[in-house]
Amino acid sequence: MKMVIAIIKPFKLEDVRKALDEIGIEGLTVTEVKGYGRQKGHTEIYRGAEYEVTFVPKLKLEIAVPTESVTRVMDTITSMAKTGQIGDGKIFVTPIEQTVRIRTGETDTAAL
Amino acid sequence: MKMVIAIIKPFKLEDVRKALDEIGIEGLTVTEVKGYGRQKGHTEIYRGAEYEVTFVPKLKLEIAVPTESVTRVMDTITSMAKTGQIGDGKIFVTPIEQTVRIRTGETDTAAL
Amino acid sequence: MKMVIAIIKPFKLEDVRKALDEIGIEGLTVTEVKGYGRQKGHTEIYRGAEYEVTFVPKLKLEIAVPTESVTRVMDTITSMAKTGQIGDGKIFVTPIEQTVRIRTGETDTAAL
Amino acid sequence: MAALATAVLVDPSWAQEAAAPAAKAPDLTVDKGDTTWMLISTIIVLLMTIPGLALFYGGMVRTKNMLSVLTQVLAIQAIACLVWFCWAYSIAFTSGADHGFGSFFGGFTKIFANTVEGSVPLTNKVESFSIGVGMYEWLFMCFQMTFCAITTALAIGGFAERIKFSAIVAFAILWPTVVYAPIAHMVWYWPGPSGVATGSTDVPGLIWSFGALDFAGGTVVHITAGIAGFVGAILLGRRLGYGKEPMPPHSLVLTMVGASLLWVGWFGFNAGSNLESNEYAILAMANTFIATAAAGLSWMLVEWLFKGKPSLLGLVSGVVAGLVAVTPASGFVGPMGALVLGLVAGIVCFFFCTAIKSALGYDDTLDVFGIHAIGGILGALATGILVDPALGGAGIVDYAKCTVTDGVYGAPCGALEYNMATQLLAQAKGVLVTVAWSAIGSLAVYTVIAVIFGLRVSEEKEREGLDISEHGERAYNM
Amino acid sequence: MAALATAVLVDPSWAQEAAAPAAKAPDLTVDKGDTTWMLISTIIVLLMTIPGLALFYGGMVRTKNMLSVLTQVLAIQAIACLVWFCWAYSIAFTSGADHGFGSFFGGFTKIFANTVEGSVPLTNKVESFSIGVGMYEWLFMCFQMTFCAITTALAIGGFAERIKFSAIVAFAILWPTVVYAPIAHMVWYWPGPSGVATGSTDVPGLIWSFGALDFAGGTVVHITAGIAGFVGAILLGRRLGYGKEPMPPHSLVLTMVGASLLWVGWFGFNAGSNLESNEYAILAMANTFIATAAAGLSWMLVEWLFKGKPSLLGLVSGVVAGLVAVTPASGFVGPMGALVLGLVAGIVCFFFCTAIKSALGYDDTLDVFGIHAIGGILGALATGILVDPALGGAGIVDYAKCTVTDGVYGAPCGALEYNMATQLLAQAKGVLVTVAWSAIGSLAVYTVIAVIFGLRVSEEKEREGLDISEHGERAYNM
Amino acid sequence: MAALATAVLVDPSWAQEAAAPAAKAPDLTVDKGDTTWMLISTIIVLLMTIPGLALFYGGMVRTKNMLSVLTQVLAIQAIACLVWFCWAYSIAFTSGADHGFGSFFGGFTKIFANTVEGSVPLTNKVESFSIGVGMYEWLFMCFQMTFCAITTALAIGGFAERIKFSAIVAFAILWPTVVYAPIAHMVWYWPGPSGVATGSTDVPGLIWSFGALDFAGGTVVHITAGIAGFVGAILLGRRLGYGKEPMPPHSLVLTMVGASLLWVGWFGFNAGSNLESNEYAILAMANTFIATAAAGLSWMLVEWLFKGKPSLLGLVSGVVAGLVAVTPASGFVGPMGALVLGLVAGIVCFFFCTAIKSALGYDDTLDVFGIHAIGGILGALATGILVDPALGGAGIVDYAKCTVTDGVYGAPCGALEYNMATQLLAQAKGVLVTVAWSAIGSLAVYTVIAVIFGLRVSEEKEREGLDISEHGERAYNM
Ligand SMILES: Nc1ncnc2c1ncn2[C@@H]1O[C@H](COP(=O)(O)OP(=O)(O)O)[C@@H](O)[C@H]1O
Ligand SMILES: Nc1ncnc2c1ncn2[C@@H]1O[C@H](COP(=O)(O)OP(=O)(O)O)[C@@H](O)[C@H]1O
Ligand SMILES: Nc1ncnc2c1ncn2[C@@H]1O[C@H](COP(=O)(O)OP(=O)(O)O)[C@@H](O)[C@H]1O
Repeated sequence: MKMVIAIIKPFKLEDVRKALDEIGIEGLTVTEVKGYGRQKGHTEIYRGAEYEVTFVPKLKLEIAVPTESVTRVMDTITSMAKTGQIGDGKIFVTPIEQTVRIRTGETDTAAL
Repeated sequence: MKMVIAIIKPFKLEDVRKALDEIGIEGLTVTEVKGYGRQKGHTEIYRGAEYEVTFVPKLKLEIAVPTESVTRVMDTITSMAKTGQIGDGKIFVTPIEQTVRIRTGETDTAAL
Repeated sequence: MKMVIAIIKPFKLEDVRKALDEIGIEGLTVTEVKGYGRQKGHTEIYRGAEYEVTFVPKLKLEIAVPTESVTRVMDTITSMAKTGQIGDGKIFVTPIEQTVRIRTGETDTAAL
Repeated sequence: MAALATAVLVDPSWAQEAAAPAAKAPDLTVDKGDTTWMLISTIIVLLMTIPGLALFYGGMVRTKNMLSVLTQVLAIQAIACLVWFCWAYSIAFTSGADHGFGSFFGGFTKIFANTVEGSVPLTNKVESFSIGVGMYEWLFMCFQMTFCAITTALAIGGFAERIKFSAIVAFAILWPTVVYAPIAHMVWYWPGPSGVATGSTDVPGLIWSFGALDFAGGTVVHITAGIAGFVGAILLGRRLGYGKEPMPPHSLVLTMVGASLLWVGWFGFNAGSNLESNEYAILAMANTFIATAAAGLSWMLVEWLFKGKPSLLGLVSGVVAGLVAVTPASGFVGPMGALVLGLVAGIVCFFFCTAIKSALGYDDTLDVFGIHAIGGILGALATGILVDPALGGAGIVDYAKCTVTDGVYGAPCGALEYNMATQLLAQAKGVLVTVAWSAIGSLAVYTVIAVIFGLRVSEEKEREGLDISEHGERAYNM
Repeated sequence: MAALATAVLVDPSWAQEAAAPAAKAPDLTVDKGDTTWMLISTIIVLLMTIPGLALFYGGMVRTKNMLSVLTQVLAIQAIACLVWFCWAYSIAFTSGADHGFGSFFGGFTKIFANTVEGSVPLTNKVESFSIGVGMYEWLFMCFQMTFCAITTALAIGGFAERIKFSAIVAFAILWPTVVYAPIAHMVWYWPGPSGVATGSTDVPGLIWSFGALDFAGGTVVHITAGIAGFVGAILLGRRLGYGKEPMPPHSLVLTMVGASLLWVGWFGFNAGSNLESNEYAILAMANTFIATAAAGLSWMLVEWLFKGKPSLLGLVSGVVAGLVAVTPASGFVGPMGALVLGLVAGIVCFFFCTAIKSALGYDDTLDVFGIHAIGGILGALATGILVDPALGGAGIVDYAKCTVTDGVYGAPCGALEYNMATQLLAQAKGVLVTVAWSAIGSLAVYTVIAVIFGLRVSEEKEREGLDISEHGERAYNM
Repeated sequence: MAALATAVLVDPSWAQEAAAPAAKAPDLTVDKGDTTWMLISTIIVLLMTIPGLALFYGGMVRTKNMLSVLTQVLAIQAIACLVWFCWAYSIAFTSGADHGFGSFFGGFTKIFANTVEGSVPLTNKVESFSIGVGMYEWLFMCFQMTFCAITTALAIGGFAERIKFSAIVAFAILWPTVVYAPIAHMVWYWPGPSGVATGSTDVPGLIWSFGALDFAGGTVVHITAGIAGFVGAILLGRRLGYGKEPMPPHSLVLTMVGASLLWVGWFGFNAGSNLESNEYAILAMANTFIATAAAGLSWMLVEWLFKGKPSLLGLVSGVVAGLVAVTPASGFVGPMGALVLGLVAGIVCFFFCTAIKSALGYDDTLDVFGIHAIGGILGALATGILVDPALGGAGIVDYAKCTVTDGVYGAPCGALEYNMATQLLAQAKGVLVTVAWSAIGSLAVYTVIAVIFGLRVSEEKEREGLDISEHGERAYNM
């Protein structure tokens, strides 16, 4: 099983979630994060002081999926989260060695 | 070494932490996350507008542990975090290739 | 490619980010987390009630880097984030199997 | 002596009319208790706008637009102060008898609060609603200044979260001049007790001349602002993602604080509009307690019934709806009338802000139409009915029937013959004129602004949020 | 002439008594300065409840229950307004001479603020504490209305974070009727200066007849609410996880804002209770500054001493404790007395909210018992001591000794012979009756509600938080 | 009879002077309208400090220091109340004729608000600015108490986020005693209208004797606090990471709420300083609207021009700058003068808080120097110019020229011959003395505190934040 980690623009969350629903991904975990990259931040001025805010708000999606679904999931996210503008984000895939559903003790894909 | 990632119900944090303490887990990192899965969210109404809130607040625990302790840690978490109701959460185990303690430069299990 | 996960003291963020910039790391993702470990928390008192706050605020940096840069990145972080006091944090390295840049579909290091 | 004798023999009312032309107006005397009351009323109406309205509105928008709302409200407060002082007060509260449109707006004789010739007319007085009871004009000017400011600020609720700040600045200069001041003139410019008693020939405001009643500004403030906000909402169009993305209020806590301060300050608004610290101020206070409480509860209960849960937002919305509805009625109706008015207002506004709004699909961000325009119209019409003494109302004073004592008019003054049909008609005409003027005037103002600055920010800026894109700040850096 | 001569010869006091029956009560005259003062006092007591108390309480609960507290306080404010206007005012402030329980509660002659017969008795007057000085009754009704509301809202602090909203609604209807109004009658229903002077035979309130002093409601408001909250806390039981999970205040910022507004509004509460804008209102103000400051600091200092750090919550808790303690004393004690009272109040309440509370283990969520009941009892007793002129107190006026001028009673009135034992006993009896009535009455109210709606939400709802489970909203959507 | 005849024949002014010695001071009469006005003014000046200033300041610091600011402000409010009541009032407002330094500070005859001998002098009166118009002294004492508190609280803005709480407590005790009270004495201690009229030989305050004007405390409050804060900022040094780490305001929302409450309460401050509810209070109100609005907008506009965006922080900073600048001028200048003053104040303070501040590189955390000291100096000097009747100013009353009626002085009183140079010089001297006294006095106070407690927290504590390290609490537990 794999963990698909996607960093996206916040306002894309609903679209992505719905699309994943449709391809049968029944669960995911979202974290509010701050991203640094090509996308410029903005400047804030408070009286005398000016701050270059280099971090932009993003959402991190963590989705555990059976290995065979990885590509489909990645394609879905890519298509839904894309705006074509700098800052659309990334997708990373990392391995998962074990999975358990706390409630039932089920493991592996049964736990999803 | 492995990273045990547990997604649990927020009010279970203290129980889990104490239990891990007892089995000698001296450290962990907690993140506030929003979870989507079988557990239903709720509806919010603001004047005319109704919103289906599909995400429920969860906590994500990240615990780096020596490979040999993984099972014990998983069992501890499962037993402490379980309520038997939908939404209890999951545990994922992923590999860690290197570990360093910033303060001392110690590596591997010595870094925990 | 690897994911370098660093847990550091919040006020060290800017130093670390700048240093990584200098060694050509163009992107990273930051999450506000709460850490439990050797570093003591503090006690809070509200009228009668006293609370032992065991978690201390930390920042988690996630940096996807080409395998060859891992050591350099780890060294940079270690040197910049170190204060020598308990609670400086940890660095974990985990494997990444795939990477995609949502905007362009580029993969692997090209996606960074 | 002989004169007296005859006066005694003849029918007194006739004698009075006969006496009238002869009799003269009383000197205006100022009581420090009244002055203090109006100082305070002015202060707490300011409290309604800042921070009251700013928080009530701000709490309902998304975090990324919080500061924009606060900045808009505070800037409007500041700009309206100057506009009012510089020229709008004169447009509203001087006679327009010298030009053809005297029933629509006044003249420029009192621009810069009458300080043009450099002198400081500290002791100028205006008359309250009791014959011979005076009030220093500058205090009246300050009190009315706060009304101009809050009305202008209320209007922007219709198009919050998408308007340019430059457009707001222009709006705050033009709108009070073109829309608010004339309507204030139409409703509230009149010869005053002594003027009526002495049969003044000055040209009163159009709506006043209809005989329409508006104790504290249901028409002038709420209908005017509600319509302006509505027109703006239509012109600017819906917010990005409206109806698709969730847009929950970012802090109902602040909204509740704002609503509470609105209620608190509203006593200055309603009871203060009596311009005098007497029984009528107290009546206005009692009604402002009762109608407001009733409306808050009725909204909460219908929501509980139809949506399953009683919400804080529903309760505070009802509270505001009640305050709006009782505004024109506060000094005219009795407490029982206020109770009924409040109960109805909560229910009517609830349906306008829920069912009807979603049916029509316009994006009036903060429901300035559903609450202020609708509540104001409801209140204006209800005032025409509930003022009826037979319904426990206070009735209408007829200053043409004031007592004459040694050739000077004085209290008590008689009561006007009440006729429901007539009064309702007068109220309805007042409402119509107000709606029309506000709609057309506001449209004109928006058009001018649209041409010069444009009204709406770019998609990207709207998405990023106005706080950062328009003001370069973030509301919270926790 | 001869009569005068004799009068001069005899002991004047005797002459006065002799004259008394002959003399009649003065007409009540209303001063606009007083009217303005009472209008404002009413307004700022409303400010105490919304947003003051709502924020003070809300800031101390957990985020997930924030809105529930705000909704409860605002709903209570609204319901209490109507209950008071409709019947509770009549229960509290009309004579019960026609039924057997006149010393416990009044009658129904003034339900709907005396508008039953449709007329609007705008000019009804009541007498202040100066003989002949009148106040319009509806203003008195509004002022007292705000007291009823805040008292009811204070009580819910005992069982916040776990009570059903439906139970709160029922509570807001029943409790003021069964508990608050009768106690207000017992403490504050009396014949008034003129009544006493003319030897009125009306049945005064029980506690008033003890000779117990309560200037602004230490007994009526604070003990009553504190006991009701305490009983509720016991009945509902502890919150889930109480003592196990941490339950820190979610926003001490809001709590501080609330406490500040409480202090600000409390001048309307204490100085306003003088019903007149004179030296005694000023005395009440001075004491409300001094005792409050002293209590805030003494709480902060003992906390610094015993807990190691001076906390904001400690400071504001002390401030509120001081306000509570000085309430019954404000117009009776001197500033030095207020200073002492404040210092003691901060320390006593600190120990009740810390040591004693954790010893007993009850879960009085917001310490309405430790601060309001205890502070109120302390203040009530201390008033009995510190009113002593020998201790710089203002003493007690004896309206049976007012001056008679051409057959009419008038100021100045004499002073009552002070005896500490007697006075302390009277105060103690007043406290006991209040505690008993509030405990029993509240218990009855809770029982009825428990039977009809149930008092406490389900475990699941409590865990999810009342905001979502009871109101379907979240306080913050940042 | 003959005397009268001659009196009529001779030049009246001469007659008056001749009459003067013979004539005596009028009895002081207290109007309830005035009493009510001053009660309210006192209450809303308290509102300025808590929660007003607390939020205005608190919103600008980082989350981790939020509670420390709130605690400091509230603790200062409490301590200052007691210090003022116990001795500082006496230092400021009693004659120092019996010791050599009477023009610098008074004596101890009124410590404990004159209750030393145990009696409660409820009816002591002081004279307002109208001859013969009295005010109860305890009300005056309470009103001035709120000034002492806010001034002390303002000063701490200079060194927020790094000072020890113990140091703040010491500061709140020493500073009002050594710095504030003497300066209040120098500016505001004078014989009063009757005293001047009857040629009192009492020793007035030094700055008053210069003929310097300060209607509501531009010098006493703002310059004094601004300089004290500045000196403290230099002594404590910059915050850790100042200029390196970003330190954005953690909640501009709260800052805006605070600024709004400051504006609202400031009417009590400025119009209340008239001590009487008459035309001059109204003038002060009008000016406090106009200058404030103008300053808010001018700051916003220059910022828009020079920084590219109009910010909320800029707008509120301008609002406060305007309030500060108009404080000394409020009852003296005309509205047009206020308009000009406001526009200038916004611009001048903007440059001090941006360009000049960063040039000099000191860390005045909340710009108490740039806004209060600079704005106060600007206002003090401008008052000297704009009071000129030729510029629409109200002019200066000369109580040595009051009308005498049957041997008693009374209104109207004459006007002082105005000379700009003289007046400006007087104002300048007043400013210099204030700056000097505040700088030296504050330095002394800080030194004493540094020796006893130390001023600044440890690096570690500063980094962790004062909320946890000094108070053991967190502001938000969301
Ligand atoms: N090397 C990296 N490691 C982890 N996260 C990264 C990395 N580079 C970028 N990101 C995340 O991806 C987001 C978008 O990247 P950015 O370079 O701004 O635009 P784009 O996705 O178009 O390349 C960043 O805000 C950051 O959160
Ligand atoms: N496929 C997944 N990938 C990542 N996180 C998941 C996934 N499925 C569920 N989760 C997380 O686990 C939480 C609980 O899952 P849910 O299906 O609601 O109940 P249960 O744990 O009883 O199956 C979710 O709220 C979400 O945070
Ligand atoms: N086993 C672990 N797994 C995950 N995170 C850990 C672990 N141990 C420590 N941490 C994180 O590292 C932070 C610092 O660790 P701590 O033991 O306090 O000090 P040090 O880094 O000096 O050893 C902790 O606050 C926690 O966030």
